[in-house]
Amino acid sequence: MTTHASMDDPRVTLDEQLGSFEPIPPYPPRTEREQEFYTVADGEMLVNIGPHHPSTHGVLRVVMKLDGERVVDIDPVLGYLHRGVEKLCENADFHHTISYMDPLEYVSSLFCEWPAVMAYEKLLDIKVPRRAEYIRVLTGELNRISSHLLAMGFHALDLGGITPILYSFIERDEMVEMLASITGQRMLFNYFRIGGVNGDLNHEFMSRLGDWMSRATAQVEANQGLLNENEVFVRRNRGVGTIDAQTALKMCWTGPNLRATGVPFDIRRAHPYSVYPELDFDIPTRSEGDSLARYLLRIDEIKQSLRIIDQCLHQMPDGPVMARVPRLMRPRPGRAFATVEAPRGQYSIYAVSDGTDQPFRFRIHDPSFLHLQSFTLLMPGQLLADWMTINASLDPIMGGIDK
Amino acid sequence: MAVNDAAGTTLPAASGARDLAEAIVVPNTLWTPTGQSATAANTSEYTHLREWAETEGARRDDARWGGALEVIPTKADYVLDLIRANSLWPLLSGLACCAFEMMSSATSKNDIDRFGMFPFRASPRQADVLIVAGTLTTKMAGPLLRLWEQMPEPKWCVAMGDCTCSGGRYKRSYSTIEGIDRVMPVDVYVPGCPPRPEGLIYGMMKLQQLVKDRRGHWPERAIGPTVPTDV
Amino acid sequence: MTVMSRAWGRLTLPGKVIFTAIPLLLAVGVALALVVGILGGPIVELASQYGAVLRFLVAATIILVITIPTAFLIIFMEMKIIAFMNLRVGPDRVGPWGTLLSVVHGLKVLVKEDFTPSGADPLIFTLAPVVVYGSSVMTLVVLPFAPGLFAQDFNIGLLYFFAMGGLAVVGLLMAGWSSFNKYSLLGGLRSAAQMVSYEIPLTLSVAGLLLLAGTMSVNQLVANQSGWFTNWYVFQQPLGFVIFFIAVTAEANRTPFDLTEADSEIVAGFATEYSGMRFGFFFFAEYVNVFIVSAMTVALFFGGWNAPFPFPALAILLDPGSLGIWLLLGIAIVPLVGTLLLSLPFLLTRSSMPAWQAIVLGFVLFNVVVIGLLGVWAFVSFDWVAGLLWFLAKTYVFVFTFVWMRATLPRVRIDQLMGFAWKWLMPAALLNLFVTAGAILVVGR
Amino acid sequence: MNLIPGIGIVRGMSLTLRRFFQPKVTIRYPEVPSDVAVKFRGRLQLLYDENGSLKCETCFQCAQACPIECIDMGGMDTKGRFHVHWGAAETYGERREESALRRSGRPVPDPAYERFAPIDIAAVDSILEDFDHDPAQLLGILEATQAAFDYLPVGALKRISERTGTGYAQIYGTASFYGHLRLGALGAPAAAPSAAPYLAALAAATGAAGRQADA
Repeated sequence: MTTHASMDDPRVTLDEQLGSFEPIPPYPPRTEREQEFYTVADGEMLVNIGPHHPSTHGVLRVVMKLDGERVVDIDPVLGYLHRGVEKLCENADFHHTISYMDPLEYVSSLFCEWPAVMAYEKLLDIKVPRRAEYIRVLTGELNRISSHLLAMGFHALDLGGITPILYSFIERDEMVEMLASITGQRMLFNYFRIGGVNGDLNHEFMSRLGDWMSRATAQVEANQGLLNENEVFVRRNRGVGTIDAQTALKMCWTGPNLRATGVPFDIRRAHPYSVYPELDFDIPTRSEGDSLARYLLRIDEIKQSLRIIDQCLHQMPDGPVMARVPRLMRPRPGRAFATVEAPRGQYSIYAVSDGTDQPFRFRIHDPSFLHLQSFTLLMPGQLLADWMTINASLDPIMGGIDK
Repeated sequence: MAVNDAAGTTLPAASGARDLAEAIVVPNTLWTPTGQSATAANTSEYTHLREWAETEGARRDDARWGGALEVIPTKADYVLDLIRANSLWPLLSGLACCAFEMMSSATSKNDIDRFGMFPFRASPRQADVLIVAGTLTTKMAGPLLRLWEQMPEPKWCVAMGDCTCSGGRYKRSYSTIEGIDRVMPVDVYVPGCPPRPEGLIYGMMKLQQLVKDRRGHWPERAIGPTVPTDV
Repeated sequence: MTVMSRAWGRLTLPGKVIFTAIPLLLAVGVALALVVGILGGPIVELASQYGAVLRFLVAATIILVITIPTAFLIIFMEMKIIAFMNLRVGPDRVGPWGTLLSVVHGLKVLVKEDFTPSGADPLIFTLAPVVVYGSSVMTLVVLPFAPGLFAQDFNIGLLYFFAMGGLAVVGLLMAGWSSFNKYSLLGGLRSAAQMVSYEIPLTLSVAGLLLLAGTMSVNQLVANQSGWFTNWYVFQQPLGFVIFFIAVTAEANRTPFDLTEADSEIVAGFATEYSGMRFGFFFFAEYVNVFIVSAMTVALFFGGWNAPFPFPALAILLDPGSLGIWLLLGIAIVPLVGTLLLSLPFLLTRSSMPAWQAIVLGFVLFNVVVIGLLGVWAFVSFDWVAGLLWFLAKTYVFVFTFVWMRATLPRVRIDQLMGFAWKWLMPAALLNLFVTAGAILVVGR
Repeated sequence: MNLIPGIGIVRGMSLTLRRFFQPKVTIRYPEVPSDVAVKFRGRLQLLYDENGSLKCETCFQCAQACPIECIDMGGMDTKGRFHVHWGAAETYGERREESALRRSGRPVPDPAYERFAPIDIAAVDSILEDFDHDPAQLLGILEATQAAFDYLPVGALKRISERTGTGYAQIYGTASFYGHLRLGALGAPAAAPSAAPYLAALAAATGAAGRQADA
């Protein structure tokens, strides 16, 4: 009997004569977990989903142990998008690192830049002008809406509905073009600067924003009519991937996914930063903790974000958008930790300075990574198709997970 | 596979791995091809499809011109190229950020369906174009190459974004590949970080022209994985 | 010999072709004449003896041929309708309004490389698309398109329809098993489970209708629904129609029951490993199936080729033969007068247009008018033309509905799919059957 | 969820039917110019003044400010004396293997490689020591190397790149820019390199348990 190692995956060997895949690795298993997972009982089979798969939201790979259609065990494999961002940032000076932040959570790029510049401002002890803070909040909330819209669209797409994603993308295209008129790019904005933002609001941005805001609420509501009450959609989401508040906290969940279990934890209120204390908005929560709650909570957050944008436009003071910052940045040796409420949860940066113009250590904390680790809790016992529901409702972005 | 040992050269002995100013060539003992027709077995004979096309084997190769249709004279080839150019189904494979702009090019605002490129096939067996959208890391290179090899001929590859064209902002990282043309042939490069959806549409229109003119990598494509010798 | 070869070499390519073709054609002609002379009599005799067989062969050929344009049309409809519902414009480059794009897709699939994966069972792998496509085409045999326009009228037509429709699952299972791919296997198993579950409510939903009609011949069922549209069975069997429609959606693997090729779950299901024309067969079979189930819904519940109201018996009163010499004069003069009349508006209003262009436009318009008039004449005089038009109109309304559902709905989960069939559809179908039987007992048929 | 089952589906379907008749949002791109924001920065451009001459003064500020150091530029200084260059050094150059494919873990057929001839590194090192490993004196280094080897071997260029921290592309560009530097030997082509030093070095590097050649 000849066995050939498959080309890119040493765990799967192709057994020619039996005509079936032999799941046991060719080498002795390295950990107990690996031994347990790759020992396949009668009637079970291993199915490899990803790294190229329509519903993995990027290049996530999961190996599932299936019994029929029911998932017995699941083994996520990460690292297919590991680009070495932390190491690159430690070799770039402080300004350069901001642009490396953008492609991490690439649908909500501003929220990756934000903690980085906040950390550097702490290191350098810079006070940001209030107008710049308001612009940051305004563009950030716009970016949050576009991110949530995409999350909901992909949720429907993973369940087989092809239209909601296209309606979401219409709104998202409006918003990224709006942001492009102020930042200069559609996705990877590179807009926040240490001590302010890159440019003031301009007429094109304001006209596009006013145009969109005048019909945003109605449009978002109308688009949700496609799914919110749809029996097929609701039945596929209700009670799927349910998690209680204690477990979610233990798994370090944050953001909408945690708030869907009933914990009203939001960095914007819990550890206020920027001008959020001056703004009036609610923290929506839901108590169910299932996929449907996570989906509906994002709609509520969109409504709150619209409120925040409205207030920002009304309360925005005049003034400069950049603080006076030294041309050559050499902060005192020290460490800084900054965190913001990103669309997917708590996004944090930990930066250590050794007195040079480059960060000595640069650490990225991504919320999706922590959400992803609870697959092994949520999945066993569910069906194969539930994986798409759970994955889409957790809404991971692989750029941030693999860094 | 043995490495040629040419005698008669006097060389200073390398004192250690660190001082080695030479390429390390490791004979392939890790992997043997499953079949004799696999890549490694026949690379020495022909290196490019144009040479292969002149052999007897190519005339039996019904994959190229669609079996029975090869008897139709050259005017039919023009029609076939028109057909292929107007029905380029991309593979639904997003790697990173550019994937969103790739999807954006298929959505309502910039509708790539107008050109007949809409059904983003999930299975490589039914796709014509591989749009590599996003940073290609070393870990993903193997699976992506495997996707490319699973696609049936005729097929084309579009490199979308700076990362896939040249490495872009991750060129200096330890874990990325500086341009996918190091691992697979590319027909159209679409620069930008990420390119606008209109940019991708423009690139796809250029690809249509390539298909109609029968340019691109099609006749010049190397058989099997291509490794440039001067990297 | 050398002289001949030199002369041959001097010939151009067309010359060579002609010199080869003429003797060949002569030989073939002589052979044909001989064959016809010897065998012609018996063949004609045989054909007249087995007229039904001949008719069936012709009809089957026509059906096999028309499936391809039907699939092309429905693919185009799907692309365009879904695009419009997504606020897109959809295909607009290839052909007018992109109408040729589906043809281009089909031909592209035809000239793609077509290979068998290394682990697959080549024989079953090759046969599976044929089985799937064949089962779709064979169900078309019992469909009545118009009065007198059907391939075969079985007295168990409906049973045959269900049997042949159920055959598709064999093909899907073959594809799933032989592909040597776990996604394919899952897709094949899903299709088996789905088809087997939905066969039962599907068959039970029409049982009440059969009790009412007392026949299983589809032709007879359609003929029973003539007259006003209140005679359609949908008004006597509304529950039966709903169950039939849902079950038939599942049978045709359409959204929201397209679990067998759920591309966000199991990449392309049973078709994952298929490329080229073998994939094209699956692709076509899906759309032919949409046409078939729409047509069957129309035939069973919406009066088939019957008009929604009794059509007033019109006939062309003018007998062309009675005109005599004026007929010839009319044929000569009417086009001239019509062209001039129809070009008059262009001549009068568009001063920038040259006269010849106006006249050409007028001639084109005249042709359009004449073709329209001929169509109306055919519609009125031949009841199969009217029946075919009514039938196709109703059918494409249902095709539109299927596409509309695909544009709107997400897909259900496999356990919900099975639970829905067994817990809801089957009891409802049984209820429908009992109520119908009771009503027949009380009221009479 | 509603009291009447199916009403949600009906509502969704009525929405799509309404959208079927609504005006479409598609911008037909090649015919209609797309909706690009004025400030959109899509492409790097060198600006020209009204007289048609290049505005760029080679001040390197853009190259220094480029966050990803993608601008690689060269030019003459203001006195017209020195050719100056700005570009990124290879940060992880020493960790890179030659082939991206091989790094991806995928075995590749060996004939695809073309080996460069091995050289005596000690000579290059002494030259570099003379010039203090200073990338600013690259031309002098290259000339001295050519004097030592009679031409510029690839291995020497790689060594210079490794030791001075200058990018290989830059060194190669400099070497190919000047006419008096040559990259190939003048005389007969060099003999085919031997495999033995590689294998010896490999065995030394990977140890006895490493990948062994079956030659």
